[in-house]
Formats: sequence, C-alpha cells, structure tokens
Amino acid sequence: MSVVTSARAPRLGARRGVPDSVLGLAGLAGVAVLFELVPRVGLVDERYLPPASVTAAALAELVSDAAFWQALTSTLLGWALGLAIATVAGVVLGIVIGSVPALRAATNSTIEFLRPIPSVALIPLAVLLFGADLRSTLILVVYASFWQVLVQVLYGVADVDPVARDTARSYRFSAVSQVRTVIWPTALPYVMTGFRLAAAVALILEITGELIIGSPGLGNAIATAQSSGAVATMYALVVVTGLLGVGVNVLVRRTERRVLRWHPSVRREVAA
Amino acid sequence: MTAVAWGRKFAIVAGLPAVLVAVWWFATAGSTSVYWPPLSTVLETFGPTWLEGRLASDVLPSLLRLAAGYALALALGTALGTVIGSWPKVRALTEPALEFFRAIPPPVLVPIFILFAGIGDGMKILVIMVGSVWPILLNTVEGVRSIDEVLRDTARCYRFRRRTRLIQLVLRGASPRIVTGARQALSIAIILMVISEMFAATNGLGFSIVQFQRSFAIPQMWSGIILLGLIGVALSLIFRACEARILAWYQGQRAAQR
Amino acid sequence: ACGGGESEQAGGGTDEVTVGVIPIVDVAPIYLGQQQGFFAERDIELTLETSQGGAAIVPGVASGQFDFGFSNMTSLLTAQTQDLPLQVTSAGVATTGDVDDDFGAIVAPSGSGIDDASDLSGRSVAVNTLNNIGDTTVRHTVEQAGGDPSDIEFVELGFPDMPAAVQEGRVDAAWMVEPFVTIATDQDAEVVASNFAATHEELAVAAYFTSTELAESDPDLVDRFTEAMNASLDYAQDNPEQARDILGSYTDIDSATAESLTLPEWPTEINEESVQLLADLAVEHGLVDGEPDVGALLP
Amino acid sequence: MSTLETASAPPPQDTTMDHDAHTTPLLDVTGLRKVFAGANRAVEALQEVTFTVSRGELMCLVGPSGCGKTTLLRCVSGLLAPSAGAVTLNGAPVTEPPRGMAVVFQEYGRSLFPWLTAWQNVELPLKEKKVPRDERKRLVTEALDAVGLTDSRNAHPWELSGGMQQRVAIARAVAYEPQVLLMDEPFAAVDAQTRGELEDLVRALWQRLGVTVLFVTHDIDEAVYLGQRVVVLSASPTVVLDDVAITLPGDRDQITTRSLPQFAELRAAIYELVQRAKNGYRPQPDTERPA
Amino acid sequence: MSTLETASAPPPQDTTMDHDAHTTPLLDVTGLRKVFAGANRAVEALQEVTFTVSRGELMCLVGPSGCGKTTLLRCVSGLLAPSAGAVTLNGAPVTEPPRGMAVVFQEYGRSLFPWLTAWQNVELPLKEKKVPRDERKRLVTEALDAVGLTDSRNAHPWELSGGMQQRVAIARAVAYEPQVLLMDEPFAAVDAQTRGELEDLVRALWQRLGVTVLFVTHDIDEAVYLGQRVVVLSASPTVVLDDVAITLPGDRDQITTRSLPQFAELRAAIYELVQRAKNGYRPQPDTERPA
Ligand SMILES: Nc1ncnc2c1ncn2[C@@H]1O[C@H](COP(=O)(O)OP(=O)(O)OP(=O)(O)O)[C@@H](O)[C@H]1O
Ligand SMILES: Nc1ncnc2c1ncn2[C@@H]1O[C@H](COP(=O)(O)OP(=O)(O)OP(=O)(O)O)[C@@H](O)[C@H]1O
Ligand SMILES: [Mg+2]
Ligand SMILES: [Mg+2]
Repeated sequence: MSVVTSARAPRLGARRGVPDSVLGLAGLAGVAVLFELVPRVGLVDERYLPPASVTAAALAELVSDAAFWQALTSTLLGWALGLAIATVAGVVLGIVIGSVPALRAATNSTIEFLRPIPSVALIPLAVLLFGADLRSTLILVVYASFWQVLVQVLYGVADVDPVARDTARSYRFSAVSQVRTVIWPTALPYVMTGFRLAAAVALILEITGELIIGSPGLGNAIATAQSSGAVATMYALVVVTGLLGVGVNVLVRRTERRVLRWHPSVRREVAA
Repeated sequence: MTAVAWGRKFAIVAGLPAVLVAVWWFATAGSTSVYWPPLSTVLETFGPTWLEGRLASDVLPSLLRLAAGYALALALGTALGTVIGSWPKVRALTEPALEFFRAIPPPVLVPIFILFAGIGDGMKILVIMVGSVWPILLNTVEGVRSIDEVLRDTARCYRFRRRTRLIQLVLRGASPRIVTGARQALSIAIILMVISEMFAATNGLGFSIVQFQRSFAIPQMWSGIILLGLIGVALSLIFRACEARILAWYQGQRAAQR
Repeated sequence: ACGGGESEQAGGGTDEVTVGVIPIVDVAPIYLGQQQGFFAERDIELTLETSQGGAAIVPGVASGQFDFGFSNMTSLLTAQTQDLPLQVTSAGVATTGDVDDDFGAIVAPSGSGIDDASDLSGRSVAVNTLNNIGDTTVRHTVEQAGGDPSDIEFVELGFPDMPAAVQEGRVDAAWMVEPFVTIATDQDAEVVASNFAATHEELAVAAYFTSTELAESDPDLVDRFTEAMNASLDYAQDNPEQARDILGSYTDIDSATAESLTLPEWPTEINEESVQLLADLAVEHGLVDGEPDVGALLP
Repeated sequence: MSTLETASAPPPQDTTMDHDAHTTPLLDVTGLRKVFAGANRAVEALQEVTFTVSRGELMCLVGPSGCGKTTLLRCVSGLLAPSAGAVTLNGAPVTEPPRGMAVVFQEYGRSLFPWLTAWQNVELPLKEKKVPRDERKRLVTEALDAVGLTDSRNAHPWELSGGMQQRVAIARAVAYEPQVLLMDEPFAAVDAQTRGELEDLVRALWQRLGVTVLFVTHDIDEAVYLGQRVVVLSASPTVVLDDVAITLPGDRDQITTRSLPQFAELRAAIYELVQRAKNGYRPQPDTERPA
Repeated sequence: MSTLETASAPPPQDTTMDHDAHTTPLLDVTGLRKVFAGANRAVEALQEVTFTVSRGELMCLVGPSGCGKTTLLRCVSGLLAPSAGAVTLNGAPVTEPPRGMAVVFQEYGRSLFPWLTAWQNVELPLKEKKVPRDERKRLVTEALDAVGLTDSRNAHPWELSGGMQQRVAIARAVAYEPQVLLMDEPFAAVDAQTRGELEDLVRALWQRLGVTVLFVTHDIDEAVYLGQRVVVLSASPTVVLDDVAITLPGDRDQITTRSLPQFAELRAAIYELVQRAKNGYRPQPDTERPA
C-alpha cells in the first residue's frame, strides 16, 4: 500500500481526463467550425458573414502587415493603461466607500446616476477636451470600466464574514490592517470578476473609441475595413479582439489559482 | 427624534448630489461653449424636450426593449452560469469561447445580429441581452463555484432532488453573487439600450440623444443624458427593493452582530 | 485646448495642420494633394485623422482640436442654425449630375417591383443617418418623381450593413454611396434612382470647413489651405485613375471595386443654389429650427 | 485491558435490543485509506481502517483530535472518495450518499441553510423524501420540540446561538427518520443538561426505529453511555486501536447507568486507550492488521 | 445550596494566586440588557445582568444553551452595543474592543482567516501588536506547540479538523499574551485528553501572566476545575442566577482535584442550578435584582 491507488474514485478519475487547456481549445475550435458551416450551408450569405477559413486567410494576410502590428500595439497600450487606472481607482474607492457605511449612503445615488451614462454619449465631450488622440479614448475606457470594478468591490466588501470582522476588531487591527487582512481577501474573488468584466469593457471601449473617434488602433482599422466593404478583413480584426479577450482570461485564471488557493471555488477544483 | 433621524438620513443621501449639481450649475453658468451649455439652459429644455410627447414615443419603447433584454439576460446568464459553474469540465470547454465573444464590441457584432435577427426590436433586444449577460454569467459562475462545501455535502446526504438542489442550494447559495451581477448588468443594459438605438432605429431614448448630438442640439443632448441618469437611479431603487426581499437572509446574516 | 493639432508656426515657417476626415472615396483629393505636395508647397504639414463621422469631427473642429474638417453640407447647415461657429473653406465633393451614374444612389433588389423613385412610397428605405442629407434628398427625389415621400419609412443603418440588409429583404431599398453601390449592384441589386443628381445636378454634397475663430485669427493659413485644397480637387478631377489608386492607401476597398466604382465630381466651386436647396429641404423636413444662413456659412 | 475484549459480535448482556437483523453486517469498512494531497503538505488521515457495523447497532467512535474521525465518517457516507479500501453498505459499494442516511456534521453552523428558518431547515429533507404534508408537520414539530426549539422555529440560523444551531441540525436528522444515522460530535455546543436529554433522544430514536447509528464523540462518558460498542482510533496515521463492547444493560438512564461501577470501569479503560492513542501507541501491524 | 455562597470576594483558600491587584474590580457589568430586534421576532437575549470581575480573576460563566452567554461576552468585549446598561473596564466604559484583550470565539472555524495558514493566523495579531520578529517567532512556536499543532503549522484552516481549528484559535489568543482573555466554549471540539491539557494551559497562562479570564463553558466539571468563581445564568430572558465561589485549592491537577469530595459537591450544586435554570427557575426580582 505504498502508492495511492484510486480503486474506485470516480471524481478522482475524472481529473485524469483531458486537460483543461485542450478542452478550451476544443471549445474555440467548435466555434470556428460553427462559423465555417453557417455560411457554407447557406444559412447566411457568405459575402456578409465569411466562413471561418476565409476570415483566417484574411487574418494571415493581416499579421504579415506591419501596420497591423502597430495598430495592435497602440490598442494594447491604450487598453492596458485605461484598465490599470480603472482597476486601481475602482478598488481603492470601492474599499473606502464600501467600508464606511455613511460614505456608501452618501455616494449611492450619484453612482447610480453616473453608471448608466454611456461612454459613447461622452465622445463629443472627450473629443472637445482632448481631440482625437489617445487621451479621448483613454477617458472613455476609464469611465466605462471603472464602474465594473467599483460595483464588484462594493459587494465584495459587504461580503466580509461578521465573525472574521469581529476577530480583527477584537485584536484591535488598525483600519489599514483590517483592509489588508480581512476586507481585501474577502473582496478578492469579487475583484477578480470585476477585473475580468472591466478588461472586456475596456477593450470594447478602446476599440469603439478608436472606431468612432479615430484614434489609431485596431478599432480604427475595423472602421476602415467596414466602410470599405472589406468584410473578411473586418472579421479578421474582430477575431483578433476576441483572442485578446481569451488571453486576458487565461492570465486572470492563472492568477486566481495562485492567489485564491484558499477559496472554496478554487480549492475544490484543485485539490483531490 | 425620528424627524431628526430622517433629516440626517436625507442630508446624507441628498448631500453629495446637491453639491455636484451646484458645482455643475456654477461651473457652466457663464459658459458660451456650445458643448458645455449652462445647466439652467439644459434644465429649461428638459421639459419641452421630454415631457411633451417623447415620453410615450421614445422613452417608453426604449424601456420596454430594456426590460425585455434585461430579463432575457437574467434568465440566460443565470441558467448558463449555473451549468458552467457546476461542472468544471463544462467551464474549461466553454470559457475561452465565451471570453472570445465577450471581448468583441457590441457595435461590431450588430451587423451579425442584423443578419440573423433583422433590424426590428428583436435585434435591439438581442444587443441589450448579449451585452448585459456577461456580468450575470460571470458572477453566477463564481457564485456557484464558491458555495460552502458543508452545505453541498448536506444536500447530497439528504439526497436532494435535482430541482431542489438547483433552487435551494445552487441558486440561493449563489444568489448574493447573482445579484451583484444583476446590479452590474442593469446599468450596462441601459448603456446598450442607447447603443442598440444607434443602429437601424427609428425611435427611442438613445436614438433621440444621438439625433440631438448629430444635429448639434447640445442642451437637448445633455437633458437626455440627465434623463438616462435619472432612469438609472430610479431603476436602481427598484432593484434595491427587490434585492432587499431576495437577499433578506444574506443581509441579515452579514449585519448580524455575531 | 491641449490637443496636438494647433496651427503653430513651426521652426521652418511650416504650419502643422490636422484635418479630420472620414475614410471614404470622397476625400481621395486631399490624400492625393498630400501625396503630390500641394500642401507642403504652401508650407502646410498635413496630418489626416480619420473618424467615423461628424460625432467626432465637428466638435473637434469647433474646439480647435482639428484645424479643418470634412463634413456633409446638411450637417454643416444644421450646425450653423445651432450657432456653432463654423465656416466652410473649400468645396469637398459634388454629384456627377448623371442620374444614371452617380456615387450615391438608391438601391433595391432586382425584381422587387421598385423601378423608379415614385415606387418608394410606403416602403422602407435605409439611410446611414436619419434627418440628414440622405433622407432629405431621397424625399425630394421621390416627390419629384411623383411619389408621396411622407409615408416612406426611413431606417438608420450603416453603409457597410446595407448590401446585406437589401439582399436579405430587411429593408425594401437603401440609399448608399460608393463603394457600396458597386458592391450591391454586383450582388444582384439595382440602382433605382440617384438622389443627389436628381435633387440638383451640381449638388454640393460635402465640404471642408474650419472654425470661425481660426478663419479670423489666421486668414492666411485658411487661404493657403483652400488653395492647396483646390489644387488637389482639380488634380483628382483630372486624374481619376490616380484617385482610384490612392483609395488603397487609406481604405480597404479591393482593387477590382476601386476600378469599377463611380467617382464623384470634385469641383472647386460650391454651387450656392444647391446649398440653398439643401437648406430649404432641411427646413421643410424639420431638421432645423431656424433658417440656415447659407451666405454666412459659405466662403 | 483485562475487562475489554476486541469484539464485533453483539454483547450478550444487551437484552432490550431485539432487532432480529441485529447480527447482519450492514456496514463494512475494509482497509480504508485516505490521503489528502495538498500543495504544500500531504496528510495520511486514515492509514488502514477496518470494521463492521451490524444492522441496528449503535456504535461510538472515539479518538484523539485530528485522528480522522470526520474523514472516516465522510468516506462512510459516500461524500469523500477514499484513496484505497472500500465501504460497503448492505453489500453494495458506497460511492455516493446512500438512500435513508442522515448525517449531523461537525460544522453544524455551516450545514444549515442560512436562507431557511429553523423550521424550513428541518422540513426540507422531508419534502425531498416526499413525506405528506401533515405527517411532515408532525415530524418537524416533534423534532423541534424534542430539541427544545419550539419557540425559535421561525428564526434563521444566524439568529440562533451555537447550541441552538447544533440542535436544529440534530432535529433535522431526527425528523428524517433515517435507517443509518451518522453523527459527528453532535452535542459539542450544548450544555450538560441538554446534552443528557439529547443523548436519551438518540437512544430512544434508535430503539424505536431500529436505526443504525455511528456516533463520533470526544466525550468518553458519552461514548460509553450511548454505545453498544466503542471503536477507538489511533492517532494519525490512523488505524483501529481497539473495539470495545459496552457491557451495560440496554435500558439506560442518566443517573443510574452513569453510577454503575461497570460504567466507571469502561470509562476508565477507554480513557486509558485514548490517552495511549494520543501518546502514539499503535497496535503491532503484524498481529492486528490484516496483511 | 447550603455549601454555596453568593460571593464576589476572592475565596480565602486560593493561595497560589498572588496578584496584588486581585481584589481591584477590573470589569464591571451593570444592568446589561440586550434585545435583538429582527424582522419577524424580537429576542430579549439578556434581561438584566450585573456582576464584577476583579483584576487577575478567572471566572467561569455557565448557563443553558441559548441563554445569552455569547451575547454577554460580545457586549463585554465591546463588539456589540448593549440595549441598556453599561460595561466598564478599568473604570472606562467599553464601547469598542479594549487594548490587550483576546477573544476565542465560539464559531472558531469562522474566526480563522481561511487565506492564512495556522502559523500566519497566530502570528497576525502579534504583528498588529508590533511584537518584534524574533519574539513573535518564539511566541507563535510556543503557542502552537502548547496546543499540539507544531506539525500542522503550514496548513490552512480548511485542511484542519474541527478540533485542530479550535486549537489554532486558542493558540492565537494565548500567543497574544492578553491582559483580559474571553473564551467562548473554547474546548468544545477537542477530545477529553486534549481538553485536560488545554485547561491546564489556560490555568498556567493565567497564573504566569496574571491575566483576567472570562471563560464560558457548558461543561460544569470544567467550570469548577478552572474557575475561582462560577457565575450561573438563568434561561432566557437572562439574569444572573447565582455566583458561586469555587473553594478549591489554587494548585489544581486533573487527577487529584477532580477526585476531591469538594469538587463533586460543587459540581453537583452547579449542575443542580443549571438544571433549575433550564427548567425556568428565576430569582425573585424583589429580593435579588436591584430596583
Ligand atoms: N481537506 C483537507 N485537506 C487536507 N487535510 C485535511 C483535510 N481534511 C482533513 N485533513 C487532515 O486530516 C486529518 C484528519 O482530520 P479529521 O477532520 O478527519 O479529524 P477528526 O478526527 O475529525 O478531528 P476532530 O476531532 O478534531 O474533529 C487532520 O490531520 C487534518 O489536518
Ligand atoms: N443576531 C441575532 N439576531 C437575533 N437573535 C439573536 C442573535 N444572536 C443571538 N440571538 C438570540 O439571543 C439568544 C442568546 O444567544 P447567545 O448566542 O448569546 O446564546 P449562548 O448562551 O451563547 O448559547 P450557546 O450556549 O448555545 O452558544 C438566543 O435566543 C438567540 O436566538
Ligand atoms: Mg472532526
Ligand atoms: Mg454561545
């Protein structure tokens, strides 16, 4: 009995199966096949929704183009910067507002007023302030993705276990320590979700901003392809944005496995 | 005593908005910029712009589409989230594909929706749904994943039927997170209501705002933005009333001094 | 006012000028002119910023983020009634005047029973923006053809989505511009009418403009820009093949389409009568509250 | 250990118990092993645990803290897949929680549904079992009454004291009328008086329904008072140290039974065993563990 | 109740305790009342509780399950605002947790931070207290050793058994070296042997550091063995039923002390009191409660 033999352990056995990354790729492949078939069998006209293979060919052409990489770089830069600002601001303000009930009551209506204002409605104002350069788009990105983080953090802070909170209070943890040792770990799963939401929203706004305002980047390329009727190129660019989203999620999940090892959601899936 | 308490509560709730309105008022008071009209001008246009007819012809259809799209997002997000959250393998399989779609800007997806759903209200509802389903989906997945193990074991031991497990364990256990997502989704749905009306629309609140913007009727545009904000506040009040009912146990538990 | 596009006199006496344009066929002359050095000759260092439409360009110019912009005439007239301090500096693009071959046209599926503009009454027609140059000229065209424009149902749809929408029967007809007219007619759709040409045979569709402030503070720069612009327009008008060629540099229009699409006219003069007509149509269809002052807007 | 015998047959003294199926082995635990493989440590919670429980038997399980009692119970209930070895119930291998089994978890607070009131928490499993409404009402009322919570029936778990929460969990198991009842330190949070009452409740239930009970406790008096047999586990890595038959009369009573000299003897013997277990004593593998 | 006296003065027999401040009242609880007003029920957890604790005293608190012991402790620790009455510590009213106090919560599982290992959980309050690193390391090592968790120091709470979690919570309070120690049923989840060891640990700590201890338990033997006084609470609505001085020698020992006839007497008397409390007996308001 020196080795652990799983004589009959269905749930253990399942872990032996296909690794998750392969499953994920299979899922993506499934989507590709779907998008190959839908136009091919004539459900929609392939001139308007080109089959995946055609899009892939356009994509192959794109990646050999230096301008594409330039656009990609500037999109990524704007996106990362906006996301970083929004995340930091959202987490800090969320924790401050969330842990002071009076502050929460005071800001509630204002937050609810500002949240549904679409960034697109703010485009003229952003342009007015900063013109068509990076900063206009940055404003939109930050504005839209900030709320994603903030609201998640507010709910996360409210999720602190009363007994854990009392423990910290009874040992007279300072306010900063309470945030660091109790509130932050509790809110962390919420922050993770907020970050994932914000990452996508920021990317969407970065692209939309580029698309409408015309600051350089993938969105601008999409707009150009769109107004030229270059359907396959446009979808190739859309695929690139989608893949960016997938990449972000892989990173977040990886981080989560490390920093949320103690959390029921992760430990149940990781441990035997 | 109660009067004083109410007064204090009112001061806390209304204080910040009052200050912000005052700041806005004075900052724009002497403004000559077309794009930054004085708040007084904006408020003057509010009544004529919205209260005389547009409420029924534009705001109402928008709100109906919003309600439909949001309801669908709630249903779909919760259902899908429960399935994905319950089985890690399903999550591994579907997550990258979903993340792929999540990262695509709705304006870019609209042409595809038009291909499948036409240009009517259906398409707009679809845009609202597809855009606002994500916070609900993501939060549901995380909520389902983090249900207490002892509670899960309890449900298994007493051999809860699938339906009971779903309702009494999974959905209620995840409900604090689902509500978080739903709260997020609400304001996103409002935003997408506006965005959806930028395509193939003939009426609607978002449509009106965009029209004002294009025809350089800037005070009207601002009044539209204010209306959007007010709708956001009103809906969030309704939301909070629902939340207080659904999550009474949770809020009691978190507030419980033990 | 902290953008990168102010017209500062740079070291060598060169003005840095930013122009907000839309990446469509219409603005081929300015790209050509830049390539041919018409702007550099006049000490203008040109930067072209592409945007999707007026939402970004008009406020950009009004606030001085852009020095010049490109916009359709109806939008400019509307802006003028709202007291936006804008000033047209030079012609942009005009109709070919040929009702059978213009760069903007109403397109319907073949065999749809829509044979001319009068058949459009009671139908749904897609335009890229409601309450703008598209629907006013379409209405005018239908009226002139003897139809009833009041019960046309206009639907807002982006140009790129129109060929599909027409094909799939989501709308009965669509008003579009090149290259989509060519794309759509290649795909089994037909031109029903050419609303620009039918409205006025020298209809000024769009123009380049600047802010009143810049026009007053630096008239010399505006003059040099206009000169260069006119040179570019003339050059494009005279060298259509080069105009077609340059499309590839700022759009993704494939070369076959670029070869076959209908180019617009690029006159240097703005037909004031046609602008007045657009202004009248805007008033008639309730696009504007007051009466646009065409004289004040045009140079 | 002269007064003790390693026994799995029912003690002859037990006269009141008269379940005819008494000697049929119901639960069979063979060579059970469980290793928790964490990221930074691997713990062999159970090394090799073997025992059987007959139908209708009341068996107590004692052992030092952290020796693996909870783990064992979770394996027996089919909630946890063992690393090796097998659990069979009624001849069928246990891979998921079997029908007619109720568990009272050591983490009583976390095993109650916070969104349900005490009443609803007790009622829910009965609904699942499709007990008719009237019968259900009777069972819930009786169970809550038995644990002294009639007044708090409409409170949510977080409005109840620790002991009250634990009693709700007990009421839930009792109302369920299971065939097999697993209890993991179920009386840890209640006062002495209530504890005695609940002990009698469990014995009454066991005698009335013939339910098979596996009772984990760290209170040796309780184990002796309640059980027909007491299985003592060694410290980790865990094996069965001894299996003590409780040779007390079947009719037990808090005052008289506890004052029997035999009770004191058994108590002392088991205390001694647990103490040795805690100090690391283990049976010799060659003689007592199956190969 | 002939052998018992309602006493708040220290018992003369207690010879080993020699804190000079022993008779100074440190903690003063006067007319404490707590009503929980929920949506569908209002519970009067404490009706009127009054007692004092001297500096360096070890007082035990017993009472039926759900009578309000936890509530009382939480008011004393300043975590919960009472509905009426006052708590003063060292003459100052308690409105928030005072400095130098440690609490072991009844919900030990939830009071441990799941994101920290056992070691980190014990260490964190010391970091907050700005104990230098070396000293901290020594304190944590000693405390974990005293509760027998040296081997599991790197495990997270959810990798530990119930009893182990509880011992981490105890180690955390012990390592903190508080002046006032409040413990709410701290040994409920550990086995008898460990329990005895931990009892001795608490007494040793108390004697070594002169800490004032308020110890809630439902084990009457434990209350008698540990305390200098045992305060018995009535059933809800709660008042102080009796305050029993434990007239046992200060030097106590698991075997000898527990076998003293006096121990059995005290035990029986308190058991009797709790039983009466549970059955609803209350002191006459006129004679025993202040107007
Ligand atoms: N999920 C887990 N991951 C890792 N180790 C675990 C896990 N659960 C239990 N253990 C370890 O297994 C051992 C046995 O734990 P178990 O809970 O079965 O003990 P127990 O006998 O119930 O103790 P107690 O009387 O204190 O409740 C302990 O050393 C514990 O640390
Ligand atoms: N947050 C709360 N809301 C409402 N009622 C509460 C709350 N906390 C405690 N109670 C009630 O107050 C009473 C006393 O509870 P408390 O937890 O103080 O009892 P206890 O003496 O500690 O009992 P135990 O020995 O079972 O832990 C109980 O009736 C309980 O239902
Ligand atoms: Mg256990
Ligand atoms: Mg308690």
